[in-house]
Amino acid sequence: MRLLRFVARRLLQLVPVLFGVVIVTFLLVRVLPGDPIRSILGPAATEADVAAAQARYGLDQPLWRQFLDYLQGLATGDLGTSIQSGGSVGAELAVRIGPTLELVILSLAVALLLATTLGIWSARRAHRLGDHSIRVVALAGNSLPDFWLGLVLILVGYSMLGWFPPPAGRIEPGTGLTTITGAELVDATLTGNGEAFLSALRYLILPVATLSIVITAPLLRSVRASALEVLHSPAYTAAAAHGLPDRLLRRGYLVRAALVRLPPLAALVFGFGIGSTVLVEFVFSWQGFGQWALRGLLFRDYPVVQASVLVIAACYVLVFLIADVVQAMLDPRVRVDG
Amino acid sequence: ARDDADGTGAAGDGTLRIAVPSYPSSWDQDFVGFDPIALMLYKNVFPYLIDYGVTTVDGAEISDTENIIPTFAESFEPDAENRVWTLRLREGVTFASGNELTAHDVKWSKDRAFAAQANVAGIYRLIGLTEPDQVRVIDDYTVEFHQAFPSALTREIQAISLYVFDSQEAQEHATDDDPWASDWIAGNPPSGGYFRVESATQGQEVLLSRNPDYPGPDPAQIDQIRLTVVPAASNQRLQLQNGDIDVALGMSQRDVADLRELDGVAVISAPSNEQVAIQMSVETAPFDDVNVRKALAYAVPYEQIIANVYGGDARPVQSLVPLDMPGYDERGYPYTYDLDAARAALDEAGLDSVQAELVFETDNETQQQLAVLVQSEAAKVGIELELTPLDPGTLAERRNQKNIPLQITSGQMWVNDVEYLLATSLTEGAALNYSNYRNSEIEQIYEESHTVVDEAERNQLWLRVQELLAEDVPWAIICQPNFNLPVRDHVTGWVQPVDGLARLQHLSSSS
Amino acid sequence: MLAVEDLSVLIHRPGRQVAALSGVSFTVAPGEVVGLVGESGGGKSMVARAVVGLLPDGAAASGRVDFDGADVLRMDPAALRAHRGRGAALCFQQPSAALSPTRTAGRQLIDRLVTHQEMSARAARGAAQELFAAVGIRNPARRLDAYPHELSGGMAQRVMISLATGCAPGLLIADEPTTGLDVTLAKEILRQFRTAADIEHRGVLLISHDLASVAQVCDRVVVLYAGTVVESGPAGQVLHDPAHPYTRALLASVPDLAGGPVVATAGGMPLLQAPPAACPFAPRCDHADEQCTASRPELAEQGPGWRAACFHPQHGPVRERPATNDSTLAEPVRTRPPAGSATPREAPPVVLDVADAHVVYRSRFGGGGHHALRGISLRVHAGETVGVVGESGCGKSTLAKLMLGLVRPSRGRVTVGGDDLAGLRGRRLRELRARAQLVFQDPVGSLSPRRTVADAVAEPLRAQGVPARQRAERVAEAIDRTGLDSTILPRRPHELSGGQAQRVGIARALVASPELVVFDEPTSALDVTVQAQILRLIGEVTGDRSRGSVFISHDLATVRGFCDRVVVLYLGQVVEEGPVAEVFSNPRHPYTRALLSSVPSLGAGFAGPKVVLTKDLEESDADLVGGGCPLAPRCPFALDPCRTQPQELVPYGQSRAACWRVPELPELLKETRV
Amino acid sequence: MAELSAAPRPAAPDGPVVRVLAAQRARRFSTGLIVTGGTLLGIMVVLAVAAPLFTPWGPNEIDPDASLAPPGGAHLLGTDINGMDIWSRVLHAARLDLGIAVGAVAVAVVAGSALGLVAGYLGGRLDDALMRLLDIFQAFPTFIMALVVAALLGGGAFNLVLVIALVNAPAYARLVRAEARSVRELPFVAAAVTSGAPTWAVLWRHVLPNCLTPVRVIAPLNCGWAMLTLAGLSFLGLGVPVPTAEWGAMISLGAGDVVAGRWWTSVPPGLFLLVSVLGFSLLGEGLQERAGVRA
Ligand SMILES: Nc1ncnc2c1ncn2[C@@H]1O[C@H](COP(=O)(O)OP(=O)(O)OP(=O)(O)O)[C@@H](O)[C@H]1O
Ligand SMILES: Nc1ncnc2c1ncn2[C@@H]1O[C@H](COP(=O)(O)OP(=O)(O)OP(=O)(O)O)[C@@H](O)[C@H]1O
Ligand SMILES: [Mg+2]
Ligand SMILES: [Mg+2]
Repeated sequence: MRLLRFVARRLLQLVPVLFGVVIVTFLLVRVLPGDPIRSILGPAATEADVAAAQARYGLDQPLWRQFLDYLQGLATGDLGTSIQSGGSVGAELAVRIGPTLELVILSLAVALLLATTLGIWSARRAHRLGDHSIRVVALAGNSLPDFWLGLVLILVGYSMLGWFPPPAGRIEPGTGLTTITGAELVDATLTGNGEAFLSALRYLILPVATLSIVITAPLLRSVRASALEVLHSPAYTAAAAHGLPDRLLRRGYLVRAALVRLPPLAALVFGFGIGSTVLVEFVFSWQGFGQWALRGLLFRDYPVVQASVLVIAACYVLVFLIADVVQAMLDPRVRVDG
Repeated sequence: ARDDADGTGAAGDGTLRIAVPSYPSSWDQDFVGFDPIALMLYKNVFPYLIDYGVTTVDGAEISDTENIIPTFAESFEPDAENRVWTLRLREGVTFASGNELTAHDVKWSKDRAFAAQANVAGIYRLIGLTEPDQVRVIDDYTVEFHQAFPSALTREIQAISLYVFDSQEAQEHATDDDPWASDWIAGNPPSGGYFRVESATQGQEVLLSRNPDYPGPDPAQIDQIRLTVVPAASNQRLQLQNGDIDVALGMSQRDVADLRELDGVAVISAPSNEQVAIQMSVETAPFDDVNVRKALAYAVPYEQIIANVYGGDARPVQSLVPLDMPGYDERGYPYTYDLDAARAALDEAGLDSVQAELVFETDNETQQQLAVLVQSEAAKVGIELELTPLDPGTLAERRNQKNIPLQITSGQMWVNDVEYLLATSLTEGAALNYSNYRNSEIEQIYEESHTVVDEAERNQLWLRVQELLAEDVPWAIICQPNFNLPVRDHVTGWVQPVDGLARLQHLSSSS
Repeated sequence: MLAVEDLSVLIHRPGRQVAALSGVSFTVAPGEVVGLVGESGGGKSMVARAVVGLLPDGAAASGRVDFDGADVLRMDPAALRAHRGRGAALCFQQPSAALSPTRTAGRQLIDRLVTHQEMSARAARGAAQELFAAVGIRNPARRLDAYPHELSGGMAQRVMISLATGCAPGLLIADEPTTGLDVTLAKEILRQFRTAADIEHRGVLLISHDLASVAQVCDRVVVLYAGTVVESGPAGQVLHDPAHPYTRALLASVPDLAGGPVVATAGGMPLLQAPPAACPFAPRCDHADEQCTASRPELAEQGPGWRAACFHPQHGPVRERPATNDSTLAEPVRTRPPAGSATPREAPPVVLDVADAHVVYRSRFGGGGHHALRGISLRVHAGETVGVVGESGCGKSTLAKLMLGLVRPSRGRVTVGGDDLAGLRGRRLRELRARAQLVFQDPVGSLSPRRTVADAVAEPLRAQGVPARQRAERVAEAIDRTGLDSTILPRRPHELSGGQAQRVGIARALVASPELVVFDEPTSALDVTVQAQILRLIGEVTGDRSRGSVFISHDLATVRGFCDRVVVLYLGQVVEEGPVAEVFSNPRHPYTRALLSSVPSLGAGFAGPKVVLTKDLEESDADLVGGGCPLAPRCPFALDPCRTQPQELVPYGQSRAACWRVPELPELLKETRV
Repeated sequence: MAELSAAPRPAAPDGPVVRVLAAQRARRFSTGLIVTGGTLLGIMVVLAVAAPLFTPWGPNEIDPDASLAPPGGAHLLGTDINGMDIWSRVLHAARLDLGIAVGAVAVAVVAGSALGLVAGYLGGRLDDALMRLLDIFQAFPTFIMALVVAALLGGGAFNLVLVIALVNAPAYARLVRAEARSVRELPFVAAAVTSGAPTWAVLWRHVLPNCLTPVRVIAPLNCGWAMLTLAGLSFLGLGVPVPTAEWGAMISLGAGDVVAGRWWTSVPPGLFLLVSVLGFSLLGEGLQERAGVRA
């Protein structure tokens, strides 16, 4: 139960961070040039209209009041009303975040799988042709602008080969998927809708490929370096010198030890992935969280920007927490109680 | 791609697939934003009581601004003075909920519009409607609109404003904090106009189906329309090419040019009243000097813009009054591309060179191209332009501060009348008057025009207006691009809307 | 069983070659413990690796490593895997690094048992527990589930040994198994190997740079120098009456508990690029002649089973040994006349006064902390050298830092030359610091990696604002004084050998003429022969009468060499204090006696009645509660009052000790002796 | 050390048993990476600096007769929709892209290192405060932060340098802080302190130089990342103002052309971007291999 205590304490530590995030986003949003009210009211609005609309969104209040109201809303789980759409931010967020998380997590999972297998393979054959080629290819993948890669994949995968569905939406219309979480694969699994699952999967392939190609390199580099370090460590040498069989060496002495440094990096990469979705979603007409947040930002939709940034930050720190826990589980040296 | 990549499959299931660049931000017409896609959708899914008819000009069908017909309503007629308008409703018309559409719905909807103090309330001012009292329920099927003054614009203005909510249903969702049920209305599609919203997936797609309860003329031709959000123009293009969509709303000019060549794809073309202009702030230096404004007007490469930016698919204009608007006169804008004249004008202003900021919309490729061309030419006569793309939020704020020296504007008058043009764009304090232009004689003519209903008389006034504008040059008017709509070639029945907001009921699929 | 024949290993590195081993031959038989000794870089580990077929990349090996008739160097992977572990198992040099950090100690042992003894996992667990117990791990069931980082150094070494024996090898190789362990523990660990040979009848190859420790357990000894075997033979012969000058020099370099003089041999071991054509020791050898520099001597028979590679084998005792076996030892031979104890004409000024100092290392988030020093009082006069000894972790370095103001006492006072360190800040503190200097344990690490030697030595002068010209002069002077050449000035730390670096460190300490110099284990990271050179230098430095010195060491024999007084620390407290001769010849506190008892010695060692502590330091840590004597959990004489009553330093004769049972001890010792 | 699973190379019965030297190959490969990366970047820099020599067109010069002209003829790589010469723009863009990326990373390194150094060395309250602040800053994924800050500051090369520097600086602060914390425990720092050196001297002469190894390795990788960020921002219209030649903006402008078969408007800037980022990556990877620092 040390782990539980560790998690609890880390969660507690998150509170000030998230509070800081709340303050920073609140202020940052408000110093942004541009006026959300003007951008929604349209050109025909008079000063009186503007004042009325401002009052409606509480934007006529002094800043501290607005902040307190915002905090109060947050405390009750109310993320406010979107200025653009007039709808509840919480409800909009709910349908947007699922698919994006699904996309990012899936990409990260693919990247982690690739990085782990290739990284260890590469380290065991360090400095030979295979190793060198894997590294260079990964680097090249990492050097591509993601939006550009996405376009090329669409052109080839959809337009030329016709293997993948059109880059519009996330699932074939008419599969009768009931939305629960908003994440199509998850929903399809939950409702046992096989057709929808396959369809959603087909739609996911290209965006996931795009994201994973650009995020694999740093993970791969880390796994390979760690594995190499382990292979050269006295500990591994000792095990090998005691004549342990290859399989045991790899499973018991190499893999886990090589992965201990991966979780924090994976969390960082997750953040990179979340950032990238803004672009990738645009290219694939994915209509997830990134597009929503970007639109909010462009129209200075304060509640939307606040909520989206806060939620991203919350996800991000949560992922870091998970990474810490996973690392603590992988690496007994990480001090769980101190 | 699907198996039916040959493009014939669409009609089979009676569904037309349309790609739009963004998801409508809200279902509420009163309280929220100015969003072209949403506005377009509203035209099709809100019960509008009257709407434009259709007429044919040069072989293209366009909406008929002279002939406004009742749709959900039975009639909409003025009294002798043109001041009190009586709206008669059909009996037995129901909303999707089963509630009957009555005068109370009209009243509640108009009260709501006044309460919102936004879109509709704004235009109603032009026809002298400012107070809820002015809308009176006579009986269950009769509503009167008591205007403060008679107006020639009433029909056209009401054609774009007379939509109703299912007030009974809406009121069920009203709360003390939210008496107009804004929350509910924002999130729930309206009851149905020509079409009903079958389903809407946030951010992704909207499925429309023909409204079986539509009582009026011109019902929807197609059973179902699937609007899919595809923000990237290149994606729209690919999908159109592969037959995965039938209509692409939101493609750039350059794509249109290539698409004409493609098999299975047709480009529907129609003249439009969209005006592209550079508005010059007449109050900020250096454009407070009319000669500087003239210099710029002479430095704009009009023909080159039409050729390069619009691929020749635009009409040159000789007035700030749009080409197809009654009263258009060639004397309104006597400026052509003439660098010598531009230099001369600048000399007259006593300046060697001027510097200014040219603002345009950040994600608008056409405006950007145009800005680049203008920048390059203007530089030749000593007008150094700094190009500033602005995102919508900042643009709105800067416009409100009225300190943008030059900005590219493009848009279409929702009402095809010079009075409306003056009201919205060329009189003091007008919303679209980014130039801060003010000419006392024009103000006077504008006041006068409210009550002038005779056509010839009005045209006289408009001629004078155009003469004055020619002297003052508040805008460099660039051209009127044609409307182009890339579609699969089986799509027919496009009617070019006067306000640029597609009426999808006319569309059909021929195969 | 193992026969290494003419083994040469040449390592190719980019741009250079290293002749790690050149023609090494020796054998190990079952049940025999063979010691492989020599200085660092002599090639000891390379031999060990060759035996298990684990040569580094780029190594070219020739000769044969015969193990039960098969040549390890030419085995195919399958044979090699079978040989490793089952044939020969290696205990690695740094056990805590050689245990896989992400697998429990028990799993690692079970892996070996399952692989080599074909046990089922269940049976292996039982066997593992037994093995743990056998190597002296208390509470083995619990330790099976411990991860390596949870083990102390001694425990890790025990686990490592169990891992190696768990492979049931014919030959057990231990690479420096006791380096870094406290003397009390080292002794116990070495016994394990003797047991393996005697009881389990394995061959044992015991590698060490420390002759003294090897001496006690080995049957035969092989001495390596620069990758060549210079001498091999029965342990008693080689360690007491060696024939090869190098072996003799090595022995003479070791400080003796009895106070025998340290004889330094100039120079260092060469790094060979190719197998040597001449005697590699010739440049440092007093007996070398042309023959030695022209050709390489073969190993020649010196006696039964005793061979040496020398043209001029020497005989006779390595150095004069005190003749008596008495507990009253002769006054050690000193490099200078004893200070303080001489004529106390006028009391020399006090340069350092530590009064009842406590140091607590706060843990990061409040809540207790580590009480590293608990009420230390210490006074150093000018011209005096005070030795501080104690086991690892007892707070020696903390004391050094305290004296220099690098840590602040949480209670008590530290004054240097009359000025209270605590009261000073900023500039004044910096000035005061310059008056006290520290020589560090890690000679290379204490030099800034990116600064030149000149820069490093000039640092205190720069801080004092000495102008550049003068600085250069004084730096040159200091460098010269430490026996270095001025060509060393532009070099950077990584280009220095350990001995050179430590000389630079001493030069830096001296350059600003401080009143106090603190040496924190200045030689423990150095090779034996280099250590002797540095000790000699320190001996000269501490001779300066204007300066007080503190010499910290875990090695009691070193302290004996040139200190006037000695302070014995245990868990942050002074347990005994007094003049060197008195403390060493007549220790009062049981702890001091235990320390002296366990010091391995080539000579007579500690002659008085011995005391053996009952537990390891780490294990006793947890038992330490309340305000009693810190040693109580380990002390064989502890009674209930010891556990509850704090002990004060009480004078007994010339020294003071913190143990109330001192008067009874002689009696008690007599009993245990029986 | 040894590659354990591999057998020694078979040898003649009496000849030496030789193991192949992996370290040598590693070094050769890392040299290869550094040289290749350096060369790619070098070429970019030369092209950027000497851009006017290689092309008759100015980067923003409009050829009114040739909008979207294909490669060949007067325009080596054709023109974009504005009729501007792609080749010329691609070369001139190198100045801006490399400049912004390197400038931003330099600012981030200096600012971040300074903060991290002081916090890590001095520790205590200051350190705690800084770490909490960094926690908050780093709770935002960098691209999201960059988006918001770019929207805040507006486009323009200088602002973009600030934006990218700002989002990167915290990482350096953390990196250097961690190094400084471990370096301050090393004996040579204690040695400098006991020598009486003032704190700034200890920091500057002893701590800082020994904290920079990871920074040196990360910085090139970071430059590559900075270029991609810049391109991403431009793609979303938050980068440099049009028609400034910048790769991301060019790709963004030309993205739609690819599907129409007009590859030349976006492929060349894409390739240049790829090559530059790859150059930085290779350089970083090589340095990393050399320094043995892990990412
Ligand atoms: N991987 C390697 N590459 C190059 N040279 C090496 C390598 N390993 C060891 N050497 C060299 O081989 C020689 C013998 O090294 P070895 O490790 O056997 O010495 P040692 O006697 O065990 O020393 P220590 O007491 O420090 O452990 C040394 O000169 C060393 O520098
Ligand atoms: N900075 C620190 N923070 C917390 N605890 C410390 C710190 N430095 C030392 N300690 C602890 O204080 C105790 C005394 O440490 P110190 O380094 O003084 O021992 P030492 O006698 O010099 O040991 P060694 O012989 O290993 O050098 C040890 O238990 C050590 O773990
Ligand atoms: Mg060794
Ligand atoms: Mg110490």
